[in-house]
Amino acid sequence: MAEKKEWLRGSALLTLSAVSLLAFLMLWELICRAGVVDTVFLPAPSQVLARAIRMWDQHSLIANIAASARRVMVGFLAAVVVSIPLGIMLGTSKVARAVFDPILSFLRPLPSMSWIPLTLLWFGITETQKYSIVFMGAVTPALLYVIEATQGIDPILIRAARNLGANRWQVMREVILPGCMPQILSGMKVILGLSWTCVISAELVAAKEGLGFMIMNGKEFFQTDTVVLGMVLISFTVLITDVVFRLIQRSVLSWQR
Amino acid sequence: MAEKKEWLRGSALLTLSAVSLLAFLMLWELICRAGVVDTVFLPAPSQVLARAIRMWDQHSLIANIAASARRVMVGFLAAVVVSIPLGIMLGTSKVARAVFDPILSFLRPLPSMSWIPLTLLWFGITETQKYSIVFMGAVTPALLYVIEATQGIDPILIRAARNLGANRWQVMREVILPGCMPQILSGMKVILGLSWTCVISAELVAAKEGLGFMIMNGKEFFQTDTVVLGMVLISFTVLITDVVFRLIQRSVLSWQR
Amino acid sequence: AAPTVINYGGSAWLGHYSAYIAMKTGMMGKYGIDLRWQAFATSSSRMAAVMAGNVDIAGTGVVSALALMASGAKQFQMIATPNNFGKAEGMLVRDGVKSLNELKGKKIGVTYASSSHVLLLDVLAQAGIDPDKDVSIINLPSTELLTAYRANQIDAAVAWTPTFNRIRALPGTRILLDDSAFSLYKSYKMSPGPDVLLVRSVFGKENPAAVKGFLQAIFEANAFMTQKPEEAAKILMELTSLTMEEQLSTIKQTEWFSQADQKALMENPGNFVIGLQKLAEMLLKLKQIDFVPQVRQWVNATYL
Amino acid sequence: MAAVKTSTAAGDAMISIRGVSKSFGALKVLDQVNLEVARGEFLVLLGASGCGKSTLLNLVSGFERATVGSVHVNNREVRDVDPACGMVFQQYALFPWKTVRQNVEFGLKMRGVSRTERAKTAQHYIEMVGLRGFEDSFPNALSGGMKQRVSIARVLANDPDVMLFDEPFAALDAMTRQVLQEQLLSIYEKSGKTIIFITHSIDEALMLSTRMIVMGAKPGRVVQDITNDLPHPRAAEVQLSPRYIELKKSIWETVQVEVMKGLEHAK
Amino acid sequence: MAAVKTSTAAGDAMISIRGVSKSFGALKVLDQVNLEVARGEFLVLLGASGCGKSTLLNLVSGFERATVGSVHVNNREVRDVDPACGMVFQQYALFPWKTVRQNVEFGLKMRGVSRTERAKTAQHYIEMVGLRGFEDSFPNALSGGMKQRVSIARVLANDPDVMLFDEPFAALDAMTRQVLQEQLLSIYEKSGKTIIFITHSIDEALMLSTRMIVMGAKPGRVVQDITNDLPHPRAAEVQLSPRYIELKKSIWETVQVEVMKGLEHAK
Ligand SMILES: Nc1ncnc2c1ncn2[C@@H]1O[C@H](COP(=O)(O)OP(=O)(O)OP(=O)(O)O)[C@@H](O)[C@H]1O
Ligand SMILES: Nc1ncnc2c1ncn2[C@@H]1O[C@H](COP(=O)(O)OP(=O)(O)OP(=O)(O)O)[C@@H](O)[C@H]1O
Ligand SMILES: [Mg+2]
Ligand SMILES: [Mg+2]
Repeated sequence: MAEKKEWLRGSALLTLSAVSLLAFLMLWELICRAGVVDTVFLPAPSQVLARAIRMWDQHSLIANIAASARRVMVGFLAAVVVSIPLGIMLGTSKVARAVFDPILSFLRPLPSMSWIPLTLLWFGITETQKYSIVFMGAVTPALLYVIEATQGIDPILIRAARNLGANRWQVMREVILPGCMPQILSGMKVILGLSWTCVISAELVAAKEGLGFMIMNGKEFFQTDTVVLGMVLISFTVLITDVVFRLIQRSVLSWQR
Repeated sequence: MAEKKEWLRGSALLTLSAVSLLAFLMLWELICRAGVVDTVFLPAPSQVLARAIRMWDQHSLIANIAASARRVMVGFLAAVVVSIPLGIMLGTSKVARAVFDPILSFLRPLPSMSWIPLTLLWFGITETQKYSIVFMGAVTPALLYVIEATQGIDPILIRAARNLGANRWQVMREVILPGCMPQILSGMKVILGLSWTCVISAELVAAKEGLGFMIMNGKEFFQTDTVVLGMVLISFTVLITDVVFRLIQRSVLSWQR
Repeated sequence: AAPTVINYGGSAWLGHYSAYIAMKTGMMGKYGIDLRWQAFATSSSRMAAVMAGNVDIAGTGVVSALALMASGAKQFQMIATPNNFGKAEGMLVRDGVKSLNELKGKKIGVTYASSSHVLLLDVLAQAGIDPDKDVSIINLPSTELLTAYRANQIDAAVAWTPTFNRIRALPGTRILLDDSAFSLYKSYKMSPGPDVLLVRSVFGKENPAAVKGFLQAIFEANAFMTQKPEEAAKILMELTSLTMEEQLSTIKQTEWFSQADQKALMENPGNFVIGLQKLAEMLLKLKQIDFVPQVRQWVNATYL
Repeated sequence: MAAVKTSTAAGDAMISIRGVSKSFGALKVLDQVNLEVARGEFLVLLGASGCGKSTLLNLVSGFERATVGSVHVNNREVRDVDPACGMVFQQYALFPWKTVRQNVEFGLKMRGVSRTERAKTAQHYIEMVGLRGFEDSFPNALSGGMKQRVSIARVLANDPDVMLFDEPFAALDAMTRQVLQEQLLSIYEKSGKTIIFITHSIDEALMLSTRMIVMGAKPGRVVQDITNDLPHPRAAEVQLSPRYIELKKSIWETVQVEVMKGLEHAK
Repeated sequence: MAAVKTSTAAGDAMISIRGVSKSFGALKVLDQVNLEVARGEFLVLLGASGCGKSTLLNLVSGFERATVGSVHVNNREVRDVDPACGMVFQQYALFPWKTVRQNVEFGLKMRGVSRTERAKTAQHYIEMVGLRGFEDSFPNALSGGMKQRVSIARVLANDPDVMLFDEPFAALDAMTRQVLQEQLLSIYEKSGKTIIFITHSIDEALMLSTRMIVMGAKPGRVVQDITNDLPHPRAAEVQLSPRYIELKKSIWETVQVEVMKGLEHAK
């Protein structure tokens, strides 16, 4: 009986979410239809949908998503590949941390967009420039996540490993790396979301496709429906990557439950 | 003896950081002086300093910092004021969370920059538009932090309060609010950093001062020294706000130690 | 032989019409050139692409080029100026406004770091209006200008084509002044941001024949625009999204230089270069750059 | 189960648990528990880990609702969290952002007692548990034993009819534990409150209780109910008396049977 | 302190702690501790919380270095963490991402023992602690008592000369604890290892040890050193023997004096 109640409650909450979403969309549609706001300022959901269908027919919807997704993936993966070993090194060595601290403190607060001028000069209008913007936006937070994860490992596990005869390198491979995997993974989920933010900056300049380009281009042509569609697509893609990430987490971290 | 060693080690690490910073700057200067890289691509630290002095003399250095700082503060504080009560509500009520969940999932992944077109239409080229970009960029992450903080409260404290006769409202005021203060404060530090990211987006359009404007305008005139100076100033300002935040944390959370 | 690939940096601005026509009508192909078109929203990003080596030849407003010269970049050379416009850039106001003085206390939108910005600062100086106190200048990217003007968020806009045409087409709008009001225009026929063609130094050195061919094609296209504006307009509409009428008037208002004009402008006596030098000095005065470059050092007329 | 004896008449029962079963999902944690606790009794609950002791306490305090059956405290059915049953948690559950005094005052503040009056009451109980001088300390500055005493003072200040203790001394070292046991006994004797106390230690049960309940697991139910007739005061010597040893043996045997049922694959 | 007796000649000492003092910052935690532990001895350390027991163990295992004095194990001075002293931690310290078998194999893997051989050894010890059938479980799926047994098997598989236990059973319920105590004793008797074992429970000390050390606090030092001559096997009945009671009383008195010195403002 109790379990039935639990289950009911779970599904009731889901239904509530769905109803809330529908109500939200309907209200929005009504406001637009009733002319309370000009659709130039805020397009109705139906207009956004119509735009989506049109772009789908022109094959540009998928192309835009794919372009941004590729940039996000390359920049993000590069950031991950750099930050995991470097982060573990910085997390375990006070000396290395002291050496890198000033540089990290400088890089950490810089928005990805502030890298546009320099990367443009360094890499020109290539895809590399766009990857590098995503990379620069993702790498310092990723590094900080890894450092924190490394330091969050229960020191008693390291003691136990040393006590069982592990040398420093073995401690790193057998204890620190697997031990900080959960935090690294959940950190990377956040960083992936952040990378999507950066790709918009990256597509601000000299892009011909991508969701950021779509939003900016929609703006130029006063197509607010394209702008909103671009925003919806970003949310959507991030939600999907979140789900994928959760699946990865569940399979990699089977030992957690 | 042991304490002396500890102390020595602490100060040695600080010295190391300072030496590393100096070495980094000197290397950078040398590379530029030796002509390994063109100073159009990367200005020497001395050029950045010279630019800073020039801008200081023209009174534009402080003006730029102040303009951005004001936008950050207004947008950030608005986000805090909205997110704390709303977040506590969402954190404590499953129903409210289910209702807001779809909207939050949509808003969460949107980069602040994607709000430029709509906010421009809604608020025009006012300062309000800039505040709103910072606000939109800060409010959903702030909300998520508050929700998480609220849920992170040890349920036994809530039980204890109820057991001592507190009603729901008293539980919220006496237990949940003070109990999630530490996480809220440390979350807000992150959000404040994020707000600085957003202010750059905000200053892309209709700004004639501010650090974001400085970077983008420097880019137009190929003054990479101005660009780098803008970046340094952002880092610097964020570092200072971090220190201020840490002081606030220490005084508000005196009970933690 | 296989055609030489030239990566060209352009936009919808009239300064790029020549290259666009030459590409679309096969004139480039005739000179053994495969022109690859890269669109940029701003001159500065186009220039950055030149610096990074992604673009071989670019057309640009000269302000951006002067800024880059001021920072000492030697990676490019100035090889020609394809046109002279005067009516494609200017200040647009609502019908009631008759003079600059009536704009005191009002909001004027302009894109910072553009030729329009220079024009605005210059005409304000001529009228004795303090740009910081008497009016409020709003920094807006060109597309935002239209939105802001339409939404009554600004009282005047200084813009160039095609935004210029779009705003002008709005009802109740008139042109208060155009580039002919620019102080250097009167003495040197120098607009605030004349168009120039740049070549990446390395590319020019390695492919002198291709650069020469490119310029040949440009001047052929210029002749085409002068002689058959209607045909040219049709081709250009897909680049600019202007209406036929607007497109045609833009072409007709502009003077399209021939090869013969070039030598005189660029080298001997080089009025254009002298004008540029004056412009650079003015930019310094208007606090837009912090060093006056010797413009002649960047001019290379050997490809003409 | 048939051996369960009810030591008090239903009339003067402070707590009565009637036919209570409790399931979490498919897991039946408590099965048909009947228990009456008389006013002024000091009842100790013993039983293997996971047999449902905490769950039973949570039903009495109102944190959980029974799946079947009912719980009455002071002849009122428990339907929600009720301040009449003060709980002392194993993890202390002090508010870390409040000083010792503010913690002890908490219940009074919630009831709207005036500032001066609650300060007076708090001071009384702080001194009773021997923490004079620590009124303005934050919990983080206290040792485990001191925290537990604050937690007891906090419940006492709220003056509930019933006090529920869920393994309050488990995390303390043997010596601090002994001191607190003695303090608790003297408070109990002075105040005449009804107490239910959970512990894993048979010695602790014997030292404190007036009555002991041993619970069995899977599902949880009462398997032994013994009145503790050891004389007071129960100093260390009492542990050497034959009656003590007899009681301990009897409980130990019951417990051992239950534990062995539950222990996983032990040799 | 003058009363400290050294029960073994220096020659056959497995562990010898010579004139060791240890300070953390300004806090002197251990003061001039001298202690010899003979090969095959089962030494139990007792003492109030914070008196420096864990610190002493950390010095033997090499996790900490003495401020003054030296520690020798097997006639070699301890200068770094040394696998010759296997530690069983109170918090189990199992690697949560490794299965029971992988945990038990850990030390062997570190030494480069071949896959098949280490599987065989691990299986042996897993069965010895009664966990057959749980080889592929992750620690999170085990109860506290099972985790503690894995932790013991892990140290045993690594075959150290010395085993150090830091309150290994403190978090377990009384019954599980009893079972594990018996298992530990039988392992000890079979293997003949040298053991140092920390506990707060005098009963536990009496059941397990061949020798008991009571430490005093502030700063930590040895205040009592007693040989435990209770007969084996030490079943529950031994607790009722006069010698048991005598020993318990003697230790209790020493401990009480020390605790009272340390207890804060208790009534
Ligand atoms: N909220 C809950 N949801 C699901 N199962 C629960 C919940 N609370 C307790 N249980 C389960 O009920 C059983 C009894 O738990 P309870 O905490 O009452 O045991 P206990 O006797 O207090 O044990 P311990 O001595 O270890 O504290 C356990 O198997 C536990 O897993
Ligand atoms: N790393 C450290 N830095 C500073 N002080 C420490 C450190 N480790 C231990 N101490 C201090 O040394 C003293 C002794 O600690 P230790 O852990 O050895 O006590 P213990 O006898 O094991 O106590 P318990 O029974 O509570 O485990 C304590 O006062 C503790 O605060
Ligand atoms: Mg319990
Ligand atoms: Mg210890």
